[in-house]
Amino acid sequence: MNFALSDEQEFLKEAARGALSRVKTVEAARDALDGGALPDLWPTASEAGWAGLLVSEEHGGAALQPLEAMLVFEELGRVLASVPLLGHLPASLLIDRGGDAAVAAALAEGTERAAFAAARPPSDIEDAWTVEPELGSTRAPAPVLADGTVTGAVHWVPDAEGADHLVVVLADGRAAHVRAADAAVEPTTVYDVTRPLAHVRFDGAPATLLETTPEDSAAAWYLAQALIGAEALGASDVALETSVAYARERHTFGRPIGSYQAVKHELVEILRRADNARSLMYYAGWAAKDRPDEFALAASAFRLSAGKALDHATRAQISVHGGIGATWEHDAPLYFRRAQLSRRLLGGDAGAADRVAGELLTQARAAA
Amino acid sequence: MNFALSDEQEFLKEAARGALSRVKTVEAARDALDGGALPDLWPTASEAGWAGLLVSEEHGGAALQPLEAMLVFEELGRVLASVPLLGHLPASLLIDRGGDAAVAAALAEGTERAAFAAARPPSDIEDAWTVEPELGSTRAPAPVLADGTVTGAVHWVPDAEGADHLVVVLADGRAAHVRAADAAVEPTTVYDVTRPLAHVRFDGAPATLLETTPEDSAAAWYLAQALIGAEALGASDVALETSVAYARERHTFGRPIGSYQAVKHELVEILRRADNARSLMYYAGWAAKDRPDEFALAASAFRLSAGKALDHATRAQISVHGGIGATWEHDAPLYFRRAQLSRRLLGGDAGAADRVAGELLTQARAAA
Amino acid sequence: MDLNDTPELATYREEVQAWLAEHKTDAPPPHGEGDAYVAARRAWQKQLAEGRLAAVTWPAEYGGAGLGPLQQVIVNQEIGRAHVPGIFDIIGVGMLGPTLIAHGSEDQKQRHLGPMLTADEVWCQLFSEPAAGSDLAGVQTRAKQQEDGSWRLSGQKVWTTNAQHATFGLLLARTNPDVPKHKGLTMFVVPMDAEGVTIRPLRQISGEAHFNEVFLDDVRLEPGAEVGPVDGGWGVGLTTLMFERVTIGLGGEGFGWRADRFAHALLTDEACTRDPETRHRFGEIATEFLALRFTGYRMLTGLQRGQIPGAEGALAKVTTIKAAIAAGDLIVDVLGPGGLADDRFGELVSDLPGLKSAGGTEEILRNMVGERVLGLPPEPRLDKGIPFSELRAKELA
Amino acid sequence: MDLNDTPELATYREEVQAWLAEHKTDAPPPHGEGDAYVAARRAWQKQLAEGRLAAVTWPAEYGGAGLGPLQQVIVNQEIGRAHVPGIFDIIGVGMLGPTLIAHGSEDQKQRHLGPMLTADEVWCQLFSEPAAGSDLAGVQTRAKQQEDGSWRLSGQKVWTTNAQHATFGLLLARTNPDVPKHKGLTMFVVPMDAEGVTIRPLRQISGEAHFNEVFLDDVRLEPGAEVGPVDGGWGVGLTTLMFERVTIGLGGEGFGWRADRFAHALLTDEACTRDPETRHRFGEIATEFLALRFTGYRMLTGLQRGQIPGAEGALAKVTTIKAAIAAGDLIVDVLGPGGLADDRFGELVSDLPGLKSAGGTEEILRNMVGERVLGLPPEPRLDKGIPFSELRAKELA
Repeated sequence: MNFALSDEQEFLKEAARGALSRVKTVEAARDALDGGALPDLWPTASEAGWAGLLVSEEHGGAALQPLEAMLVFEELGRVLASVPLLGHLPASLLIDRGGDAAVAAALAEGTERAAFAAARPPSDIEDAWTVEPELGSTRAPAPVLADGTVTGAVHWVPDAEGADHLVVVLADGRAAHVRAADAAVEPTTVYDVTRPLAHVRFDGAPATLLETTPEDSAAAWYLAQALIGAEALGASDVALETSVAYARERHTFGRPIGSYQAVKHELVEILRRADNARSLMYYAGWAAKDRPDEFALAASAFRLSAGKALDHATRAQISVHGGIGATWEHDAPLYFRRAQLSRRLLGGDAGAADRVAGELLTQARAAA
Repeated sequence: MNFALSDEQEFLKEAARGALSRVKTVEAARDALDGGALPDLWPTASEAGWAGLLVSEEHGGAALQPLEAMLVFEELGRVLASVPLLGHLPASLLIDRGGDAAVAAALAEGTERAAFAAARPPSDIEDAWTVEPELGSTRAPAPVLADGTVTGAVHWVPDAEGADHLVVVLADGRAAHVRAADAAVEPTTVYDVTRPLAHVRFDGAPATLLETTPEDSAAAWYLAQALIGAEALGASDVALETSVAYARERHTFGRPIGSYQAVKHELVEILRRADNARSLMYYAGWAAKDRPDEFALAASAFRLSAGKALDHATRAQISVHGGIGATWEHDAPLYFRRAQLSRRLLGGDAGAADRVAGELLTQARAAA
Repeated sequence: MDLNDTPELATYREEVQAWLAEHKTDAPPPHGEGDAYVAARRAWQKQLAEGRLAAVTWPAEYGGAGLGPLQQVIVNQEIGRAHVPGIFDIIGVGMLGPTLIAHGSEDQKQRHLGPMLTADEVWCQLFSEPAAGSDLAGVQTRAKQQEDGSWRLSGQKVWTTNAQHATFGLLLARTNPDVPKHKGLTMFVVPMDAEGVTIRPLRQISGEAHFNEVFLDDVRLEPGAEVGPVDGGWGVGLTTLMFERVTIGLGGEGFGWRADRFAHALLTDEACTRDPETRHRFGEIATEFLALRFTGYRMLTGLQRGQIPGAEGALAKVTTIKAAIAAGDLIVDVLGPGGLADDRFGELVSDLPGLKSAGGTEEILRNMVGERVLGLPPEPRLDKGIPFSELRAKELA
Repeated sequence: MDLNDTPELATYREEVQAWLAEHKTDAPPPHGEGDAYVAARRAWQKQLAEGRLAAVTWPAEYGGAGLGPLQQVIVNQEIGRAHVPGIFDIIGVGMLGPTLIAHGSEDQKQRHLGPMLTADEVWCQLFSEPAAGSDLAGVQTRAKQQEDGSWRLSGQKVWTTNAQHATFGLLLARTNPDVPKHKGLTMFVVPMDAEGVTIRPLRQISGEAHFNEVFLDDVRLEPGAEVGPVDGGWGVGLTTLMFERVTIGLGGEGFGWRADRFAHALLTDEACTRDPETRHRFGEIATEFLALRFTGYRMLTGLQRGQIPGAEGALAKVTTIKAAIAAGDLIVDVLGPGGLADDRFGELVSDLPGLKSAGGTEEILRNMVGERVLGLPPEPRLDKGIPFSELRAKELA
């Protein structure tokens, strides 16, 4: 038994941190709120091999595991780096398994990009594949395929702008490959400008059915859940580090504020939540590789745990910093924006909680 | 505008506190856990005029308002006094309005007792009158009246044991009067032995329909909600007082524990919740008299607020007292037991929250 | 338990209604942007002042109506019902004016209260500093008296509302660093157009700039600029904070944070109104807002009986922020990413974490209530009785 | 990331399975009551000891298996799978034995470790006192050395598990009140049948008596009863607490607090499993229990690499109690009053508030983690360097 990262995995993290340290991503995130352009980190991603991280070697990829992808996302989250991998990785995984080999190779190389019009798999109490609605709490039916064309709409799709390929999950759980040019992609950002989103509408768009199973589509959904979680965990760690540093040096009533229980216990709570999330990231990584039937549970639990950890951490960061933490010049609000959007993305943290319950109740019913 | 208690109301509270101080009710509650008998406080209640508190003067009652009843319940809650008024007061209110005058007079005098087999009124999304189930989260349909007899079951009915009369709310919202002797009353206590409960089954029990409206039945339900709230508020105040006293005198690491923020802020949180609950008790009392159409909202909000205040207060009381607070000899566990049962009684605190939402959403729909 | 007006109050309410009915056509809309709007709001305040509705509780001799808190509430209520804005300079008329009335010299009152009331001169509060937030007595802005009795002022203030509109500011400065920190402070009236005063807007998470930073670079103040005794500024400041607490404590509904407003927002997604969890969360949030409303009536009853407000205001502030945060989260959880795109809710979610610190952090408020109301012992104070200069040296060490 | 056994561990697991398969018929049921059951549990521990499964990590010379934490976990897992109970004297073998091994004299080790391991002699831990819970160094139980080198012991201990079954107790007492409190403590071995030792059961909220009070009235101890140096008891106690933390940190699932168990409980009300709020609450609770399981694997990986356990254990304890409380509340919310009548859930709801204080209150654990792991400054300590006798006087003042 060995439940820690391998040297290779530690090295992958360090390499990612190094590569990202060359760009002032957090400053860029702030400028972007005033309309500034975000740096294009895709070349960095391609050179680092992140584009082909999950693509098989026969298609020129690194054939690494979801855990490695999570470790990269942890580093992306630390510095709020805007790299369109949340769409690209799950999509490339499906194309690699059941799509055009040439496209898979292009995606692995990074010369072309893919986005993932995801659908949430059915649960113990919901039998449909559903997608994000434009507004409100009622999920929408996934697009349908008929005589080679896809029709339907998927909202709040990450990284669709500028993608060459779209992988769309259908109402029956299968997945189809659509050229982005054949779909109506309406770019938008909301609240967190480091997260490019789009409303994607398919109106009889020519599509190729992938030779993958609904299980593959589900695995791609849960991969996206785990990636959102990893990103949140990285951001939460930074919120903790900056808050601890400030609490040690900022004085009030003749003492560092970190010596007061209210502040100290709040900071420990960030650590407690992050530590639980890290254990679940390892669980999700281990399950993806050794217990595929537990990946739905593990990835959902990890996404929930990390999402709630980041939500709490960014609020604590703001309040520990006092008023200054709520000002435009401070980094805390940028991490807070990330937390607030991520919390509602791709089924939301609440959806992940529901899925954890569903998976465990299903197990319990089977055992009963 | 004057939003404070009148001198008469203050006096009523003091008188109640005085009357109850003559009996060691808290010690009795502890002994009862080991099978000891609880003191019979009904004579006290009758002498004090609590039995007829809400009965009209023509039937020999004091014709006071729900707020006065809440003030008495606040005092009962402070000392965990077991007095069967939670069943008696709503029942006597309905009998007084539309039942046998002689019975009303006997109830006012206290020579006879009544209990209330309550049903929860319909809401914006639920159109049935429902009663407590024996187990689980699905509420049961209220009993039905057919050719002069009632059939059905109501579970966890307060104070039914030893009552002479039962007022049962029917599936159509009307209320009927049944002699207790004609129903099957199965006494039980669970967790909080100061709260006598019973499973009441009507199997074609002869019944007299009261000349009251479904609105009256609803008012009786919300009165019971408000009384549970008042009782909780009183108990919460005691939990705060004992915890504050302990936190001032108990030392650790050379300081009173009350000087540590973790303890201090927790105690202030008890005060904050209790203070909010008190404002809502006044709202409920004011609405019952001057804004009947707001009583459902006010009573539900008060019950929720006070119930959550007591739940938090009793947990805080235990943890502030450290291990000793969780021992049999200490009073804290008795208040904790009260909190845990009350939280799940008569629709539960959660049901009250749902009702607050329902009332406000209905208002909003009407305004839209 | 009675929320009805007494006959006298009913009459007063009718007078207020009549005045508003007559003048409301002159009023600008309740919300707006830009200099023209600010000018209109100031003009409207002047009209309210002429109608004796701007400073209801100020003594008549200073242009107020010389009435009590209940009349103030009636004015607020009727202004709300008339859908017209209230006074523009809430901080001046609500907190700083009363402070001048309590501690200012007769000259200062005669000179300043009139123009403040009519908004011909807007005021701002210059207390907080980057290194003196919760610990207000730690202000470092230095004021040194000159031979001629004038003062020289240097330092930085922050979280200043309306600084860009203000003619004067009420400023807390350190006049003696060699005594314990509460004892070496003095309050001053500062002309905001004085040489050496620089104002810089401070943007919040939402991008709005509700506050400013104010830099003071060797600013000269005329002799007699001090309010109250030299080195007696702490007591003067406490008066201001007391009035601030009343304003904040009773202020929640003023921000439009009301149960009914949030219920209305939920109706944009009818499906959620049948979801048990959404209903449960909303029921708990609404209950806190309802409690705040009736706590307000209890506080007013106390004020009217001459009780000095304090703790209830602090707890009300904690509840207000807590409930408003929960409400914003709920609505955006229900509406999804599109909810964050809606400015009404996006800004609510954005601004509130910051407001936790405004008007005293939650920690400070809980300490205050725990010690003053519950009588719990204070934290050990390492700064008691130590000269301010030594404290600073220790912190920087 | 690998939870599989190495070949060596796989072999060890097979040996353990084989031993259990052969002997499990001798084992008592996992749960039971009464003296006969305790006797059966002690006999079963003796068998486990003979099979070298009782003290896996003790050195072989003292009857242990001389193996590492992974082998200990394998033994725990296989004992669980075999549905047989583990050792009876977890406190002795898990915490007190290791303390004796680390600090005891060779005589003490030879005399005590053998009978402890076989449960011929059960042990109890006598540290906490009514006035020394969080602040353990505040113990007031007094030990005075006599001319002949023997000791006289007087005081009161509390929260003592198994005192009624114990032959010996490890006791922390004050031997010098005139030095700062950490410096005047000594650890002793106390025969529980000595004259002057009185044991009184302490009932919990649920009515169960899991703990005892132990009164010591002028109890005589032979010379050499001290463990480690005189006035050096604090260091000895820290060793015990370190082992305690590992036991508690990894212990949650031992109590049967597991996500799957609570899922099973929810199935008693099928309707609730379709309720969005119940599912949401359960999903969050289950997530914490899952996190605990995999945090356990991370801690083990650390232990096996020789890292000293500490903070993770403290945080795991906080999470365990927090999640178990939430689980009890949820299940009883779903089942209603009838749920409280069910002992499984009623006791869960009852016992947990008390457990918040066991093994360090949440506040103490958070202070410890904040200071040791995050490097946050400690609270000002008013008791530093002050002789214990003066401190007491101050508190009683």
